[in-house]
Amino acid sequence: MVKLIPQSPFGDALPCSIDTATLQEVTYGSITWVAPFAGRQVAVEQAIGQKLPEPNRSVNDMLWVGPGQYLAFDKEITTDQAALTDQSDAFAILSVQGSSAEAILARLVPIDLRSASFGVGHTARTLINHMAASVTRTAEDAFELMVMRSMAGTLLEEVSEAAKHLSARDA
Amino acid sequence: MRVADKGRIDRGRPVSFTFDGRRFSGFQGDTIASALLANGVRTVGRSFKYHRPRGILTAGSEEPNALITIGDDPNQRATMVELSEGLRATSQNNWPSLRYDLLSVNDALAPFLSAGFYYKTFMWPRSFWEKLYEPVIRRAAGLGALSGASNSDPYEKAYAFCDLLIIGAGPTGLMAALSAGRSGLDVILCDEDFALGGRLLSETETVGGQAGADWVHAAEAELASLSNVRIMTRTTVTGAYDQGTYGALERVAIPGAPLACFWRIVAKNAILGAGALERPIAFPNNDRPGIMMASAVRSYLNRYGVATGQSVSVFGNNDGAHQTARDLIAAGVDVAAVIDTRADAAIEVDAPTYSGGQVVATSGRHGLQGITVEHSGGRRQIRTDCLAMSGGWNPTLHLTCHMNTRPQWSESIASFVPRSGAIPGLVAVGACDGVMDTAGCLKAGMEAAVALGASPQSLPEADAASYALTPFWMVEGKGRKWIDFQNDVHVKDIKLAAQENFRSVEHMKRYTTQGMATDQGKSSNVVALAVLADATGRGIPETGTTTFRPPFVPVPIAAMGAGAQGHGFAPKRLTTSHGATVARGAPVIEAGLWYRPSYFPQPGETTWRQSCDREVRMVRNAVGICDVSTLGKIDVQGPDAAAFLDFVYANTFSTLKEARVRYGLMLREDGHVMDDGTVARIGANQYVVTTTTAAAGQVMTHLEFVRQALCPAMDVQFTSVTEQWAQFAVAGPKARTLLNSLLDQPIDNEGLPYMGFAPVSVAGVDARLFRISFSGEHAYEIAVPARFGATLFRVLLAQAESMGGGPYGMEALNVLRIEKGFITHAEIHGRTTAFDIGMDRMISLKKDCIGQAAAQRPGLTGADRDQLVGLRAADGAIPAGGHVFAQRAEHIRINSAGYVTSTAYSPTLDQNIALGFLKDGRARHGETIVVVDHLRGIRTEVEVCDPVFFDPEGGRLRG
Amino acid sequence: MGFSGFQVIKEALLGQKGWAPMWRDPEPKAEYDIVIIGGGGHGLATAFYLAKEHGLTNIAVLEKGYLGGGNVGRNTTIVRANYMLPGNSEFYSHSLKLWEGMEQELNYNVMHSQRGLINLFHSDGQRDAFVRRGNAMINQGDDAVLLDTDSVRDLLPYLDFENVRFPIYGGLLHPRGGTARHDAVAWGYARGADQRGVDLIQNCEVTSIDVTAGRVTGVQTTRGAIRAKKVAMVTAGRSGRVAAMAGIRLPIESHILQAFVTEGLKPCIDHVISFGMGHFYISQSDKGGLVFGGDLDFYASYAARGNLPMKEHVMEAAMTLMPMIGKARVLRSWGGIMDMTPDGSPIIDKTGIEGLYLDCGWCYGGFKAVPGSGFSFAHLIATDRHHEPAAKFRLDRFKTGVGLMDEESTGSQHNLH
Amino acid sequence: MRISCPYCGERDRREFYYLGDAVYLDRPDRDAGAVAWDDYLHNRDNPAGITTDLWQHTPCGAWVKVTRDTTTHAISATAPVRDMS
Repeated sequence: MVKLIPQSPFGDALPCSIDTATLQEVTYGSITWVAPFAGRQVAVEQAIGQKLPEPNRSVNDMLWVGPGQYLAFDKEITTDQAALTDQSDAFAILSVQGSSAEAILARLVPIDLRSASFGVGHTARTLINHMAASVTRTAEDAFELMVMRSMAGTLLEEVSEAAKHLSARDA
Repeated sequence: MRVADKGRIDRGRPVSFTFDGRRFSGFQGDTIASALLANGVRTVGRSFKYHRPRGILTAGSEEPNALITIGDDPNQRATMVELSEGLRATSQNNWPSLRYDLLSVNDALAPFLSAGFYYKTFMWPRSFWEKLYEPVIRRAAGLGALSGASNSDPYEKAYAFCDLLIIGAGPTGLMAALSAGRSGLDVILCDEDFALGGRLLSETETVGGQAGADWVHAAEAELASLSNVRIMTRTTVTGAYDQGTYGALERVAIPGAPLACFWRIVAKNAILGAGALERPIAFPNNDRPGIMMASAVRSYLNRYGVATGQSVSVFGNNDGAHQTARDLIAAGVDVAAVIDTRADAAIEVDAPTYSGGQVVATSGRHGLQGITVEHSGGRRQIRTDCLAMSGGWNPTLHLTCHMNTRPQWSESIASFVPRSGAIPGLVAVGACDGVMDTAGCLKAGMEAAVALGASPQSLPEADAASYALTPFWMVEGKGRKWIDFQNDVHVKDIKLAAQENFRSVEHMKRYTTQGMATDQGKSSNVVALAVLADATGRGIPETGTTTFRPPFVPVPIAAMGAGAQGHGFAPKRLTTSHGATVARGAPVIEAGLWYRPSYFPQPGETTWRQSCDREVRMVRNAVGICDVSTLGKIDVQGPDAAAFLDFVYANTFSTLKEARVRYGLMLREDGHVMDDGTVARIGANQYVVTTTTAAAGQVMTHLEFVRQALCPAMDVQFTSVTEQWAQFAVAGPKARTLLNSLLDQPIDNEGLPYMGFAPVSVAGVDARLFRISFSGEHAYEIAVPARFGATLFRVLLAQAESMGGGPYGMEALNVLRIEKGFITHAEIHGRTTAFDIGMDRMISLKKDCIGQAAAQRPGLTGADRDQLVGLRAADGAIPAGGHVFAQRAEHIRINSAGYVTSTAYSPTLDQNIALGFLKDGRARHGETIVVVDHLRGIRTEVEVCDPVFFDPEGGRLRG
Repeated sequence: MGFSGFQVIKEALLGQKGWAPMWRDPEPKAEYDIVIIGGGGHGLATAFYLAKEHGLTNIAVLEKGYLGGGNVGRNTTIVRANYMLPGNSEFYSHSLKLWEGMEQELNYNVMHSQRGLINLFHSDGQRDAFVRRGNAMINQGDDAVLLDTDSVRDLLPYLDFENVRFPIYGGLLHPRGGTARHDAVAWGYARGADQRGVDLIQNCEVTSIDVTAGRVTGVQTTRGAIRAKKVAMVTAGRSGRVAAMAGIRLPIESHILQAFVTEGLKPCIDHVISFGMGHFYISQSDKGGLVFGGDLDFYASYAARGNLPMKEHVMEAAMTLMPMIGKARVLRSWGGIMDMTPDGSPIIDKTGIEGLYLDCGWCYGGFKAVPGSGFSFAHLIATDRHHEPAAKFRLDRFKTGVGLMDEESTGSQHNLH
Repeated sequence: MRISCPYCGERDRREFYYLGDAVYLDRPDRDAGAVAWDDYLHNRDNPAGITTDLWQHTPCGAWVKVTRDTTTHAISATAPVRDMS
């Protein structure tokens, strides 16, 4: 009898710590891409039972990922008012946590991540070095980084290298 | 030598280092330059062209002479390198030694090596240029040497954001930072020095009633306590770019940390407080070691506690120079003479003074020994081992030129000052704006901050002496009067340029190399302009100036390119089967950013061909497994999904039935083929589009453009699902048998015919099954959520191997598709049209589509075009990239009738076959032609045939 | 005055007093047979060949700034004839032959150095494409050698062959490819044209083109009106703006191409090298600076300066290909304005206006084309017939699709070259 | 260079893909004729000054119309080519 065993895009590399930073995989049972059809935003909100996040925001396990496009984490959604696509396995999601998290990301992400302009619950579609990514602040000292699943290794290498460089300065 | 009780070095912390193998000692807080001077070392390098001995000229990043190699790091300015224990420094551009440099013969030959001499000779015989002249010139030129080894040091890059970037932490920048910081503005304060303070560290003047340096320390402590102020020392802002973006190079100077960090700083506003640079005077032999800038002599004395000579003279055209003499005398250093070019200069110094005097000659080959002064009282020889010169100050306005705005001439300071608005969002204030007194700089810094919203501050009391100078550029008389010290450009070179009508300042620069050395003319440009203006009878403003371009100081390639060395140049994309692939010893190749297996070697196979041939036979005879997850997959949904696809594809998809798959051809708007792939209709309003691996990103961008820009009324949504699904081709006569051993519900030919789609499940996991084939065999592609990809791949392999099958790689995949005449980007390489590949009838004229109109241009169809054909050889390989000729044609361009795009040995047909393009090729099936590869010396006769070599009826696909 | 080693020695002994001006500074006359707009490399070469090959000397070259101040004065100095497609192939082949005789023809040392150009490739597909190109070069009568990885290693041992993102599969060596001293090319042609009687007029900007009844009659300039029987537009980087003065809209978008030079270093790179995966090319000047560049900044611009992303991309390509140069320091960067045509290939053609000629669209490859462009454009202006090697550089090829020369194979549309 | 994405705010140029002149928005009918298509695909005003061109903010996918000065790179306006919020 065949049994399919789920695997992490990061293999067994996580969790790990580099100096004060902790790197962990974030996993969800399901991720659904939701894109309301023309003029159906409100209908979709009613179907889901919550407001869709404003641009650049993450609210109640829903993440804005582009104009009119959202990801819903671990939510059962049934509606014909929106395009729904299963993306549960499409991403590698890494949490970077610690007092150095912001400084680590400042080595990789070309946007202003200071908490005054990028607070908890803020998300951005941007780059992590050369990779398209979603970067979300989940706590004052924690971020979730989401890239294409196939790039999990590169993401981990680049975040680790930045963390090591930063750590070497404090040595 | 050191002067007791002077300087800001830490005498409790001696540091030892070597220079050209000799051991020296300095102190924490020294630069290499100050430590060498403290040890009496005067000659530190050789000049670029004439290999003249040169010493230290300045105390900053503008240093043109004292370039040394630190470890394996060439062309470092000795004036900027902080001393650290065990540091190894070597001099450059000399052989066999700094003192005895054979190429100093160039200096003796100088009359023959005038500016631009090489343009006028070395032309005969023609072949001698590469063989003789050029190698000799190349070896003589250049400064330091790279080690030849790969860089082994870490570098990094980073981003920073702020409301206000303050560039330079002298009195202007510090006062701006204090004002802005106290007012709560979000500030980054950068300075290229390792200490804040700018000139205040090098002068004896007071600020706010305390020593300037003490005021700096208090300011620094206050700024460090403010959370809204970020201080970045050792950080040179190197360039000003659009919309408030600045590049900055930080020398990190922490053992074990990256050597440097290249910052991208985004600032809403910026204050440039970069100060000013003292400029030399052109007088005969003004380049001897020991002749320095007057301000540098003060820096070495006051900041580093070093007397730059035992008996120092001063030569200037402004009052500031006199301060050098006063500081030296106060420190107990002998001052031999103070010479001021101004006849009316009041020189209040307790030393021999010469108003209206000029230095007309100097002596001392490896270090200054004496000068000759000419003044109203006649000529006088003066023994002196250091001459401090000052021709006035040039504002450090370089950054303001980075957007091509040229500065303007200011008569009052006889130099260029920035134009306001030159860089949007940046204001240049203080000395870099021509304000040459400390009180004025403090005020300017504060006012600049206030203009950006800071509240006014009370200003500390400071020196407000006016800056008085009379322009003086050069001393007339015999001997070479150097202007660009490093590039060995002297007054006569510039006059020669003018004589030859290189009168434009750009022509003069390019002809003489003035200003093109590593300091980019920081010291020399204004003097050179003055000389050119004089030689051409124009004023300096009319003569104009060359442009300063980024970077302000040279930036290591490793810093700006940090992260790319090794594998960091581009992300790596790995399939879920990558681990199993590598474990089986398969070599991987890049396909776009992906890694894919080339072939899977079996024991006993020694060449890739053996493995490839076996894998091809395996697919033709049993079953093969290939990871095809790298193909782009796009989920398209919505009421207008069908109409949208009809518009972006040449052919029609609105007519495709549900659960069916169709091949699609996508054109660019210019009528050429963009990409191809399959499209499955998996619901009434839902399609899955596939793209080639290489074009996936381009297609996605294109589709978004069409959706947003060209079809804004269409209600369609799509998203890439490439990463969601791990997808495997299962190909071969036993494909269905294999799948039915795994699927929860078996399939059959009726339920899932060729070009059909079915949702299935494997071990309870929902999967998608497409009956499509890139091999020509009965084949499927099965997709499961990516988390299950690795296991499914292993399961598929195990099943396949139990049936005489196994995995196949890119090599076999390529052979299989060539046997079937299926195209890839080798054929749809960007210059091919639908007509060329025989698919022009696919462009449906029943509807508009991207590329339809342009594809009808006369040049995109017809017998003149190269058309896709098959080529088969009775004997010999058919080289890809070979050109095609008619049998008796000469192998020259005008006879080239096409080329080979893809080639393979077909184990199925036991024959070399190829795809290629041939002029009017479809009409020439059966003709024998010749493929020629000059490069590899191959000439093969081939028969032109239909591109489908194997199973042209397609029976195996449907079986 | 002729230049020679003897002359250099003589002048050295006589204190350099005898060197004459390289060119005169004449006042513009009221009328010329031919007015050439643009005193860059192409314009000066056109004037030179009009005089030398066709005996036409009643010519003015009008330059709004200083001679050679455009792209000929700001490029990476590469000279090559390694094109693949008909149209380009024969043109650049002819141009390279002119380079090989240029110094003797001009009596001026432009330091043309045929040190060999190596295009590296990093996949089987790239190899096949370069083999096709190399064979096209040999078909044309030029030279090309296919190198495998070991041969590349022998020639360029400092490349990263081990720890590298895109392994080196081999290279295509073009032995006659190389570099030249860019400014000297402009000066040499200027001197040659001036000696033959052509008026080189600097600081003279053309403000409008006079057209009467479909025929060009002259130009208005900042130094007055100048009548002319024929007017030639050779203003790379400004082609669209100049053509607009005659009411012509061109298939050109102006883009920035940045280039870089490092501090002087002792010889370490002996060839011209290009990186097949990252748009990066490099050589070392005779002064010791590493001269290198990459791709366009990719946005329409006349600003002659670029931005950081492309700079960083170029440096990253350098670091992945040849980390040996990591400690070389970039001294200066600059940007040229490129006339980008949809197919990345140039235009030498008549216009719809009689007597008005056009030479433009050199994209990022204009420097190596200087002699060929001048020669072919002079031929067109003088004879009203296309010079055979440049006969395919037609303005109407985009409209008809006939003879598109898309070497990059990215499409005959803007933004892709 | 920094460009405002109508959805994401001001971002570095490295996040954008450049297409070209906004003439691309005015696609001719398929039977508009060779001259119209030549103008659409090839011929450009190519102004030295204010131009409007099309960029994609690639991380979020939005296509943006940017009004920009080609001589200074100053950006005076940005707008989405289609409102998708």
